Amino acid sequence: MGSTMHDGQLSTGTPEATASSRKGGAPQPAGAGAARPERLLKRLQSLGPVAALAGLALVFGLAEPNFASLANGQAIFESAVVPAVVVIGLTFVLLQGSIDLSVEGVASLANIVLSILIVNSVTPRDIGLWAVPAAVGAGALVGLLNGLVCIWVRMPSLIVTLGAWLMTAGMASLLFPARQPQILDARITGLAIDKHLGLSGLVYLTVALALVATAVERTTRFGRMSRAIGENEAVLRMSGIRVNRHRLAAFVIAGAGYALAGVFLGAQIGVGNPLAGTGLLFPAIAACVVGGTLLSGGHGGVLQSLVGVLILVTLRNGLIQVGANPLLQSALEGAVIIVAVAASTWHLRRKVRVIK
Amino acid sequence: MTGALSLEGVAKRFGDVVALDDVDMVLHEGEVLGLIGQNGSGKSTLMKIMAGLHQPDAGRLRLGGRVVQLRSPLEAARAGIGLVHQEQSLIGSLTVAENLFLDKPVTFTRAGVYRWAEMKDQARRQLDKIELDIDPATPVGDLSFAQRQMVELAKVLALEELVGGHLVILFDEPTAVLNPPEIQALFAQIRRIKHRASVVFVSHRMDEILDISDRVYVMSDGRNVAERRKDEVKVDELYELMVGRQRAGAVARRPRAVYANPRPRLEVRGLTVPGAVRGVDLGLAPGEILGLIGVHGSGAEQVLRTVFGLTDRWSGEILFEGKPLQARTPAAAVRQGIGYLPAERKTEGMVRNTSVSENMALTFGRQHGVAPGLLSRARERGIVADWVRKLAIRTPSIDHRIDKLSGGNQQKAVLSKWLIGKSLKLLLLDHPTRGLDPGARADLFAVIRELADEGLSIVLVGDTPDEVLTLSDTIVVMKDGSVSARINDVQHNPPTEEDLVRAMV
Amino acid sequence: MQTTFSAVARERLRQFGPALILIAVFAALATAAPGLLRWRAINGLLMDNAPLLLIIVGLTLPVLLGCLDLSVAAVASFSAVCGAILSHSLGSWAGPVVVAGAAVAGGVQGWLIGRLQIPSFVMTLGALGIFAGLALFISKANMVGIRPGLAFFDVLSARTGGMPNAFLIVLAIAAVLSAVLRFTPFGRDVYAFGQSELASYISGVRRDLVRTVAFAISSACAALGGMMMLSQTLFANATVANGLLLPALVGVVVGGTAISGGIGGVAASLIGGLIAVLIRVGATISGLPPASQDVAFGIVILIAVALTTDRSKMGIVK
Amino acid sequence: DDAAAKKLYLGVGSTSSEYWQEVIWGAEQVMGSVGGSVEVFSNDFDGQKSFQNISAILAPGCEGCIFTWFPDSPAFTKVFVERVEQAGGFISTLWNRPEEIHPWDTAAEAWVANLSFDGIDAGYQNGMALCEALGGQGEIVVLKGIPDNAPAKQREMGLAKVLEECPGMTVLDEQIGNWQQSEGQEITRAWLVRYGDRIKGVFAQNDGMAMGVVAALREKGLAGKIPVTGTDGSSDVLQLIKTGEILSTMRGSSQEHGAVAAALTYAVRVGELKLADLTEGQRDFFVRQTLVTKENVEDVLNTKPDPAAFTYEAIKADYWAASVGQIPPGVN
Ligand SMILES: Nc1ncnc2c1ncn2[C@@H]1O[C@H](COP(=O)(O)OP(=O)(O)OP(=O)(O)O)[C@@H](O)[C@H]1O
Ligand SMILES: Nc1ncnc2c1ncn2[C@@H]1O[C@H](COP(=O)(O)OP(=O)(O)OP(=O)(O)O)[C@@H](O)[C@H]1O
Ligand SMILES: [Mg+2]
Ligand SMILES: [Mg+2]
Repeated sequence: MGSTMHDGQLSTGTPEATASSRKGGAPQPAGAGAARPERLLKRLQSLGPVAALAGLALVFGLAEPNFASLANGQAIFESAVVPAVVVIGLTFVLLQGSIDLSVEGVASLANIVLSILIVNSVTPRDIGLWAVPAAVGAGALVGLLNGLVCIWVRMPSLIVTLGAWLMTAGMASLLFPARQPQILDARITGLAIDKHLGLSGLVYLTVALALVATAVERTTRFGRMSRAIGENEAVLRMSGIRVNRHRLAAFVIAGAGYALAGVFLGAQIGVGNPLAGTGLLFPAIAACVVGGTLLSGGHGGVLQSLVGVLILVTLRNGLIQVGANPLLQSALEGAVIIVAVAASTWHLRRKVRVIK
Repeated sequence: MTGALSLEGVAKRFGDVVALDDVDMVLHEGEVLGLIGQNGSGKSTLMKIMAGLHQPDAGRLRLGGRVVQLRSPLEAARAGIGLVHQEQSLIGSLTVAENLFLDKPVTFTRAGVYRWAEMKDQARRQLDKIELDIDPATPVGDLSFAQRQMVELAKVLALEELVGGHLVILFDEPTAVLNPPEIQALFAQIRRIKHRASVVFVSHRMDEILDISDRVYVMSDGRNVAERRKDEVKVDELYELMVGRQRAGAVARRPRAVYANPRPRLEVRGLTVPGAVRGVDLGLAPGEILGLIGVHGSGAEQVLRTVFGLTDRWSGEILFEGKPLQARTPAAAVRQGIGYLPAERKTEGMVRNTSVSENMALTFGRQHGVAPGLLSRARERGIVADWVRKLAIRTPSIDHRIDKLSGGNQQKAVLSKWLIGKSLKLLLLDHPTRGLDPGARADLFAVIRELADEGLSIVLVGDTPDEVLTLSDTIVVMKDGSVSARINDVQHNPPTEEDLVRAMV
Repeated sequence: MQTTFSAVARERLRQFGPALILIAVFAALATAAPGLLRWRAINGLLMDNAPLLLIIVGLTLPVLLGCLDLSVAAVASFSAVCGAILSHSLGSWAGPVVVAGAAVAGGVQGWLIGRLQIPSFVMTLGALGIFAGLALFISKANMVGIRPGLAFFDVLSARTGGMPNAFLIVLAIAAVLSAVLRFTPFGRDVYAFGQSELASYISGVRRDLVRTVAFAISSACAALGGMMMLSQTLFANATVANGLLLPALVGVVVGGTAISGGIGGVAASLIGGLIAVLIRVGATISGLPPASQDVAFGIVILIAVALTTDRSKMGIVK
Repeated sequence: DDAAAKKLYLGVGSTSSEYWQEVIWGAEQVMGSVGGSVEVFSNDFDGQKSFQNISAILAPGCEGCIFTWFPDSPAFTKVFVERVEQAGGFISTLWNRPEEIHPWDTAAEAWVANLSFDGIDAGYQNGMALCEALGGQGEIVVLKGIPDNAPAKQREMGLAKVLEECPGMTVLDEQIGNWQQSEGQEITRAWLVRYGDRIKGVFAQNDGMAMGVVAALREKGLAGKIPVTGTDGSSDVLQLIKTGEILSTMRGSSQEHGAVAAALTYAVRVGELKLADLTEGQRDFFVRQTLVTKENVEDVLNTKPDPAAFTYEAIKADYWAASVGQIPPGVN
């Protein structure tokens, strides 16, 4: 089957690839010089989401003066922390053209694991800060299993991770002790409470994480290959690239990221709650796409996804600020997501583009 | 006797299909070995086995006398074997440098982190070899088609520095997508590295084969049926060896009357596509064959795609049968009787994982339904089977998956999708013979001419000047997006190939 | 010759794989809980799950195109609310009106995906939010009861010859859609589109039209499912059917319809839906603690999918 | 057969919540005392899952089995009780029933009773506590639960009453937190920015959101400075009441909620109670609850439920000891 496999891959050219080879049809005098203005244009277009963010902020700022306040800026950052960590993990999977739906379960699981292993109000066990690596490790393990099943059983990541979502959610409630465990270790809760220059430790950790992730994405073989896998996995396999290892790594990173988000949640709400991760998934995916990390793979990156997060958090915050009808909030969010994605990917429109 | 690389009794089957059947082959040090054969005769499979992409079911590979097993492309690369694929194998979002070393045993990483500087000046050296002046840090996606072709070439030659010892470089129909000058550049490089490398060169163009190779193997039905030295063989003999029949003389000329029709079927006035085409005028009568030719990026393909409704923004005027063409989408074009054979067969031509018959019936099958909106598989299959016979498409059955066919046969299947219709008035052919063996090519020429005689208008973007010359009634040469030469009534006062090439570049 | 035969046999086996699994699962369940063999039991399950099955049937079309429709459950809830509200003014007409409206709304989604060129995932995710919000808004977050004694809803909840009408309707719709997919140009276009959107587009397939119709059907089925739900509960609220999204996705995939598109079919999805339902029943009556029920469900589902997916046709699996 | 009578199918909202754990405990005491058992099903606050569960239980046949069930949304109550009736079983419901239907007029032979907590009273008492804490003056913000849940409505009505009696206290803004801690925290963050120190108090419709509020207040060092009220009486909140970070919560007698519902259903099933003999007030009533504030928090924390008081025999002495009256019309 190995051969038919490779053959099957040969016949799967990605739309983007076609689009670019088409663009090649345009006459261009030799020398990269010619390509520059075009590249400049690309850079500008890729700023679409940033512009959207600015526009959003402007609108709310005009509608509600308090919105523009420094304090609100801080509030937005605090609220962005958890989704940010989620998308940092998710981005690599999306870059490769796969998807991972297990976030809500994994985050909840990690949140529980943390709360029952660290000093808490219910269970006697206390392994101190080791609870953090334990929780993140659990997430990474789930990611590993996701990857193994996707790659070697060759099942679509969507359904595999959906199953993982159900299972991890179940495990989270299995691990839940009779009462909700309060996290009593101030080193954890302090991360959310103690402010430095008006921002909590979580914010600084997230920023640091984002920088590391961006470095990984841009300068490591894994990062570069992830992008390439998303664009054309077939060619990589033909070139003898160890595709599966990179795919596996992406799922592991995603799992770990989700788990870390669960830990951060623990720090923020100060308790272990088997539903802690509820509602993280769809906003996270929406954020990535809004920011320009397309589901088709090969596009965007960590920073783009983070811009997407800021857009959605700003939107939610702004809607509260301007006192929009609470019942209609999800409707407004939905509409804005559609518009934002349409606007920020407008420059990619092409008749021969495949969207799915 | 052994050589740089030798195959002994190699066999490979895919399900029921025997791709290779007991093939012996010897490749000597420093020689260029030409490999020809009909579509589906097993050339690509053979190359893939030598490159570690397929594992043979039987037989052995010897490298410098030692028996080797190549389990992956990477192992092949380590052994100094590199394969240039027919379709482009570059990743647009990666830089030129990264692409050059993508399939090489070096990664330029420390602990997984790229050492860009090192990689870049290594890449620089590779690009200098082929005098290509571009920044190795440019994303390949930003390069022009021609530039990407050159990178493609540099990618193979990079093997030189990276692997010690003798090299084996495999080219699978590399020239199919190259322009004459690029082909010459390629040949120059091949001759340059002969002292360190043996080359296997697959092509369907006899003249090229004889030009570049020292020896020629002829394959047929997965067997290696003949071996000839360059100096002892003529084009016609090769042709006969592989096709198994006499080479037909030049296609008969046709009287101007056939297409000299007052009312043109297609009129293009001042067609302009931003960045691709500038003010092109064309006219096409019923039954006329218009040959469009130009190097890559000349805009010839764009003209076709615009008429077919695939271009996003364009200006100018396109009249179809006197009325402004309403084709904003391919569907609209098809409804008006226009068909298009894309050059990008794999992504734009075939519906993958789908049978030959479903592919061929996709567009016009509904015309043979029992009632409007109700298909009749039975009738469709009859018609499909006819065309499979007519074009001699080599497929185990019409229910065989199209992507399992060899390149050339896929092309024929995709073309016949347009021929089973009743309502076609204009057929746009974008490099129709790309990847077709000479026999198939001749068959296709005959079909095209026949269709034209029946009144179908045809625009043909040719692969080679000679094919445009044989087929066209009128030739339009394009250069940098605009028309650089126009030759009417080609059949009676044909220009020389040199004239055309001169107008092209 | 011999080999070709076995190849055909393999293909057949793969085709009927889901059906075999369904039988196996049911057999296993029946031995564990013999009560399930009684007609009443089966009958009741079919009745209760008809809405889910209908949503699964409809959702199959977008998935065959390689798209996702995340809005189905929200559409079902929204329709249920609208149906209940309108039942007081329009009577039985509320049903058809709502279903038609949903079809339009779905069609617009499909059309916008092409026009705006945004992934169906995003389009339908946004639509999910919009319908959920509107449902809350028009119901003022209250529960709405339907006007009792309306023919439309009574028929939906009644039985004919012992079979629940709801399920009979699901069967009928599934049959019609299968026929359409098999015998009409539209069906051929759907599969071609799902396998290679670009190639089919360039072969003259009207992709915007195909997508529009597919999503219209999906939404219409979801809406009718909502009506069935309503005919059983007699009360609707803004979230009444929201829980059906994941089960619906699972059902489609278990049936062997590939998320990547072009592979599978309506009948397969229906069977897949039944498999998923039975597995859920098994997990529930297994006597496991609630949390472990989900874990068990997830594992068994993954195994079922692993068995029903046809890898021979998938090149690269994402 | 008696096997069916001795197994209670208990449908809860979630097994990982303290309140539901106590409900389960209560039911288990009762069934245990008659040598029976409890099988727990969680709907994770998803009505559809609740439906799938009950449908699966009934499928293999359920002649004479007994249910105590939480229909996540009142929309499902009718279909549930009717399904159980068709199967020949008995059911008591917790929390949710549509205004229009009652145990005596719908599936009257199967629907034993509906037990809830007086959300109006909860909203009223918490609101009053808030009013006092503010000295009758000041603007407050309101966090609401999932809008269509009966408790959410009732607690809102209760607060409305307070706002009349305590005109000095006005509502600055209200948002929907869907009972969720994280949403409560997020919304409060935004509020603190928008209204700053205009916010004098927070009325959260349940403990979960109240804890989210406290978490947000802690970030700004305001915890304890701004009074916050919840409802449920989870031990975490009781702790926070001790520390003064939360002002008050309404603690429903959750063990009794589960126990009495179970006992009634069992009694009817084994024929010790005749549905015909029961008054409406005995089939549709509120279970008692107590407002917890700094004053009584110690006692509440120290009183552990005594298993002896939760045996079937003990409860059957007076099934309605824990009742505080029939559910009035217009509150669902
Ligand atoms: N992956 C595959 N699966 C099934 N059959 C295959 C596969 N690859 C090749 N074949 C079959 O093997 C035979 C040889 O194919 P191959 O591509 O080697 O021919 P070729 O000589 O390269 O033809 P062309 O000149 O058209 O490129 C053909 O009949 C083809 O259908
Ligand atoms: N298109 C594909 N999608 C998903 N999995 C695949 C695909 N093709 C091959 N695989 C899986 O990858 C495994 C080995 O194939 P391959 O050698 O191409 O992977 P690889 O990139 O070399 O990974 P590794 O580094 O583990 O060798 C096989 O188990 C096969 O199931
Ligand atoms: Mg490998
Ligand atoms: Mg070939």
